[in-house]
Amino acid sequence: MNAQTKPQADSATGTAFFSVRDIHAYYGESYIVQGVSFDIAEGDIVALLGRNGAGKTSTLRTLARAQDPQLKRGEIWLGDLPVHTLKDYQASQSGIQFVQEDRRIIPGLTVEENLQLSQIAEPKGWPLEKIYECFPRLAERRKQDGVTLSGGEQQMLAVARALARDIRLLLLDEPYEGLAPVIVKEIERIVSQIKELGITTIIVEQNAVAALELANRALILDMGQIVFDGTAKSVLDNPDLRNEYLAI
Amino acid sequence: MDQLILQLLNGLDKGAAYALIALGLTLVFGTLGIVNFAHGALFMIGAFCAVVFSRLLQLETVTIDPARLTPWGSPMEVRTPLVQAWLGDFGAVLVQWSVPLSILFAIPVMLIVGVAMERGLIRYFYKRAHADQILVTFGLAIVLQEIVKANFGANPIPVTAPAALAGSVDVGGWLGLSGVFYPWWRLVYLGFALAVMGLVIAFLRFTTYGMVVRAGMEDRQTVGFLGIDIEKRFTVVFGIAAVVAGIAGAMYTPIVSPNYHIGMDFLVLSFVVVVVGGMGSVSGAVFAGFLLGILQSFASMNEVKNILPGIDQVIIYLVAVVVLLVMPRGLMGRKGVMEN
Amino acid sequence: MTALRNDLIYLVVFAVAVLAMPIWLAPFGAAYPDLMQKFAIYGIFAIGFNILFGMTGYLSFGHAAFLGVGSYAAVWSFKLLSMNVIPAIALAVLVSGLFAAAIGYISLRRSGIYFSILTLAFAQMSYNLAYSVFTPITNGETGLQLALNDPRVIDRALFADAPGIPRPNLFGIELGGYEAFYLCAVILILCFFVAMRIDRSPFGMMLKAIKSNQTRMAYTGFNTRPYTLSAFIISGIYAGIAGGLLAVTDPLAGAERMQWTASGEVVLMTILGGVGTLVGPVIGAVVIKYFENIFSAFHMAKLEDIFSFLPDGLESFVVSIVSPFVGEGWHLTLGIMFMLIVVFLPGGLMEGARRIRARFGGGRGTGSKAHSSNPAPAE
Amino acid sequence: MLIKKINRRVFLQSSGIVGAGLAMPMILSSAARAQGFCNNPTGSKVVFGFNCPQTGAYAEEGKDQLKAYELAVKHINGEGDGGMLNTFKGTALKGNGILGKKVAYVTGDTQTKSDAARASATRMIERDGAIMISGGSSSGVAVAVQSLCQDMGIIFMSGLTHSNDTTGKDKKKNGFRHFFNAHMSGVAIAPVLGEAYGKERRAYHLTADYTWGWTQEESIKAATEALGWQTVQTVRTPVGAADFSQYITPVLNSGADVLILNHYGNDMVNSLRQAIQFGLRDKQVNGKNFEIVVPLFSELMAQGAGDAIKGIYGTANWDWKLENAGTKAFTKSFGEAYGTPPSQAAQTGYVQALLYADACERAGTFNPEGVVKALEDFEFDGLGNGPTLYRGSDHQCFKPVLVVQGKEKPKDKYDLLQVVKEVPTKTVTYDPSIFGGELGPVGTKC
Repeated sequence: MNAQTKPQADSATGTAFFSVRDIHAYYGESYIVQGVSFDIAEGDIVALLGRNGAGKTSTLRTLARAQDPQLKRGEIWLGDLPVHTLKDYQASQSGIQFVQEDRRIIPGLTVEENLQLSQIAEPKGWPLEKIYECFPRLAERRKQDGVTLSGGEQQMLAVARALARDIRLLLLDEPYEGLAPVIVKEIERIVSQIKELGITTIIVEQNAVAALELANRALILDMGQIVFDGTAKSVLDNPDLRNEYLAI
Repeated sequence: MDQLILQLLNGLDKGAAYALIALGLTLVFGTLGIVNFAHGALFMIGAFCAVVFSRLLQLETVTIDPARLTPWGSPMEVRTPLVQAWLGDFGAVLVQWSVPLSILFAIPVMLIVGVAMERGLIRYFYKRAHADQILVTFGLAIVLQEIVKANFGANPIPVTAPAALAGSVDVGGWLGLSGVFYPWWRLVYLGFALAVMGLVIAFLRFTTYGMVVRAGMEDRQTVGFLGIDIEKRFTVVFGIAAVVAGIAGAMYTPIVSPNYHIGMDFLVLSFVVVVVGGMGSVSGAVFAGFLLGILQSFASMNEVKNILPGIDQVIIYLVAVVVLLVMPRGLMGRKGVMEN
Repeated sequence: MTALRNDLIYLVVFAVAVLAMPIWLAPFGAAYPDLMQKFAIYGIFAIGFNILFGMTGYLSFGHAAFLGVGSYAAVWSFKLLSMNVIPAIALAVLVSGLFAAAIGYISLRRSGIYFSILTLAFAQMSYNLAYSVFTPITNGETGLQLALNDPRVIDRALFADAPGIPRPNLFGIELGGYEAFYLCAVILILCFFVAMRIDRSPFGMMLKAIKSNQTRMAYTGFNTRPYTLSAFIISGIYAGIAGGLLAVTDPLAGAERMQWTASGEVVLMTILGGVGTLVGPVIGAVVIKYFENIFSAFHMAKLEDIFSFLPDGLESFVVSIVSPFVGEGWHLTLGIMFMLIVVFLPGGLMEGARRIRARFGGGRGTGSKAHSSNPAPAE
Repeated sequence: MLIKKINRRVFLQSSGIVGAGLAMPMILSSAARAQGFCNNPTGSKVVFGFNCPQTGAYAEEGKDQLKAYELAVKHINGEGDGGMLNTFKGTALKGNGILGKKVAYVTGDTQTKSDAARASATRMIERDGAIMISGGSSSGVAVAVQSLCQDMGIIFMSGLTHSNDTTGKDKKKNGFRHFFNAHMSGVAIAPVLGEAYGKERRAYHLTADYTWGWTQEESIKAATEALGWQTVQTVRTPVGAADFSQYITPVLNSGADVLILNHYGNDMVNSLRQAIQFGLRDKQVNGKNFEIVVPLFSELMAQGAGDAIKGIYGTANWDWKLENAGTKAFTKSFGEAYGTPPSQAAQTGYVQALLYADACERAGTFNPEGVVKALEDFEFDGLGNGPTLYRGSDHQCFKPVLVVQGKEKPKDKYDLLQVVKEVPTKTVTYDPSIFGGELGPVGTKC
């Protein structure tokens, strides 16, 4: 079943748009990401799937260059940029934007200040006007303390924060988690907008079906390793695979 | 009535000193998560900035006069002050005003000291246990003290306020009472402290830089994912904390003669102030500083001491215990900060 | 079984090392009774402190209060009852235990730095009051001393008076320098043994579980207070025994024993030696007391004497390099040492020992690993 | 109850057999006990222990004192210019050490803490074999070390200690004090104050809240009240308060017209400077100028207080500007060696070392029994204070007391105090029984 990863070469340079080569990452002493490799072409929307504790969030955090888990081996390339040598803020400055799970809206700051925070460091993405245009709900509440927003609005704000930065690769961690179905619809609308913009995205989501509907590719993680790499459709069509690794 | 006003002023003055030290301490807690036992040493270095500055202004050329002898028979030295020789009367004015002017000298010095301390040592301890932080900063504090002691001796060094601000002023006159006199310099110190605290709070509250710092205090990781090098900004915050402690020390010299130990004497108290105010809360530290200062002053009144002997010596700790038992995170503490 | 045997070996090695102090400390200039007594006494203090801090993670900044109270209790026992050390130590244990129970009961309502400041506040209040208002009980700054006309009711009832102020004794054995040292050493070994038993007991396991996950235990509705309070009281009693022994070896009790600097000292000893290890705190205590007593005692003439084997120019050069670090500069050396150790040996001196063992002893670490656990980050 | 009182010695011997197993190490220390007295010097050297504060608030005084001790050792051994040895009338010292043995010395840091001071004294006695301990800069430490030396059979020649207790309530047979005390300060300064400020004054005391402060407050209060002054209030202040404002403001409206600061060290520097900042000396109360008095002065603290001491009265044990041969000789050798004039802490230490050496030489032994005898009721002159008596009944020196005043126009930073009056010995002598205490027997056993 282990599909061989085929390097999808970028036509111009001969290297992939985003390439992960055998990364190993640790939380303290515990070995979480155990040699993950894959390549992504520009414009791909990739669903990173797997059971609880399979290492999805850890992989995403490693790609975003979080301090934890600690990357001990392996390389991450964004074009010819060695992402594995960067720190979190440098990764963001080079275009990798990470929307964390739980939204992480900063307490004590207004909606607008939360957005402004995204536009401190260069390069910037959408100006605030454009964001407010796209998210009128946020425009209404711009002076409100960010943490007083509803869960869905907070998720909007979190995505908007990413859009306010220059995006080459978007990492979305559990965007639908803990949201009522009505609100999930709204977030789905935003994510499909992102898809239309052609932003390369890796999405981690418990709700695999929702993620696979958006994605064109799927990666399945188990025990810290990639066990499947193929099209999103092939996962939806393969009940055995879903049963074994995704329990759906 | 007069007594109450005077004690209130005393308390405000004391509180101003406590609050200024606690302010920097709590900023460093809140941003870097560091328990900085060397913070008192920064106050001490600031105080010695004032000493050094006034000595620089009073640099002298020394010539030997063989015609005159010291009591133990060696030739007498004749000293001519340099700055006065160059600048005449203006030099004398500079010497007069050396304490307030020393702030200009202390700010760059403290900034350098603070940034060097953070980059050179503290940053390796962000992720270490608080116990390790305590040990290393305590060690640093001792080393800094001993360096000062080796150069300036252990005796307190008298530093004078400008003559124009050395006497007392009739505060009662302003309030329509008679005969309430209070030293000028202490009022200056109070005003200075309020100004510094106002500046720091305004900086955090109303500038974009301050907004980023506040965001970093809440969630440094998210701020990092938004492309901001928060460590660099925290280094600057550490520098600011050092400057605040330093100029607080420099301006305090006419009130308490500085010696190498002055910072350690304030350290424990300022920790109590920070905790009573609530860890990481700047306004809490300011409020608690004034509160404890005022309570201490009133507890020292003979009328109070006659009823409760020794209360002036324990009041601060007593208040700390009561506050912490009633309000688990101090007066204005945030949830989850430094609770484990 | 092997764990038990390893513990036994560990204990025997420790006991031999302690009892043989007069021999192996001689080359270091530290083999005189008073300093060895201090090593043993502060070793007890630090072992006890580690039972609280090392096992539960609660950092008390006021532990010197119990040391001071223990001293006062012992001296009062000498003054009122008898010069025998047994009632003195018993009274020190009782008083410090009660005192620790009271302070611990209140302080343990909070955790983290709030706990530290509560303990600090209690200790500072004790110190300030002992220094001034409580002078009738503590004799203030001068310290509580024995006097010729003390009642000593038991002694007076049993024995005829001898001239002069009697010395503390153990059923007739007068406790001079070496006798007092061996008494302290034996008590240190006993205290070490008890600490080891606590460390290996279910109670000790529970304390360590509390340290590693206070919040989880709180969520599960488990009441940790009785455990932490017991640890606090035990560690307070250790401090009380140490304080009592200070009074036994030198019958004087001063308020400064309760000052925050004294509380800070035991924190430093423990961290320096290695938090959470059994023998680390003792080593920390030895190192700090050694610096305090030996490094402070060098003076110019003595340095010149030491380096006199060097040629003249070199001698004065070396002396001028060394002199800022000894004598009146001994604090400087201490500060630098704190920094170096914490920077390069995060687990204290025990971490250094472990690294040396790992380098030279290969993978043989039989049981030794159990004794040197790294302190968990406090966050 | 029929408990026969057993002779203590017999009991000790019989129980000693039981404790024989434990007592193995006693063999080591019993060697010391066989000497006849503690640390009997057997070689060509005799060791002095100088126990001075080298860290903490009094480190500077300790440093000055240590310099003086170094000088004393040199002079006793016949090195250097001899200092006061040349002016010490009728001394038995010949500048070849003591009883033919050269003097060596060890030092220790008291940290101005009783525990640390006793630990370092014990080290000097147990490890280094010191035969005498001297030094210190506070009364608490002096009392603590004095009782230790008594127990260990060593002579203690105290340094700067001013409390009445040192040779009063807490006096010891093995302890000797050259420095004057609070009582003498009070008796000496009162007439000068009466002359300068009049007999109708109302005094307010701020007192450091520990034993030395209390004894000084008591002594000054008694002396000024005898003069006709009233005491309005006595207020205790915590040691090391740094900011005394809350204790100073009540003075203004208390009706007092004199403030007496029973403070020493940093407390004195800060409280005095702050009192002046509060304008106390610019005030008129009860139609009189408000005055401040600091009963115990020290040059080093005067340096710390700066201009604040101008015109302030106090007392001192000695001053380097005194016009006598001993003072001149000592100031000369100290100034040549270290470039500054000596403080009174230095002088008292130096003199104590010389007196001890001389007593051994005269007694012909280092045995405390003999030394104590030689020092008790010893009269001497030429050590800077004029004719002096070491009184046998309490081991207190009696000599003139200096009343000093802060100079208005100092020539340099060492010229801060001027001697206003030398109060004769007769005036400051008192009945030793007023302070109680008992000397007890000489301690000779380790």
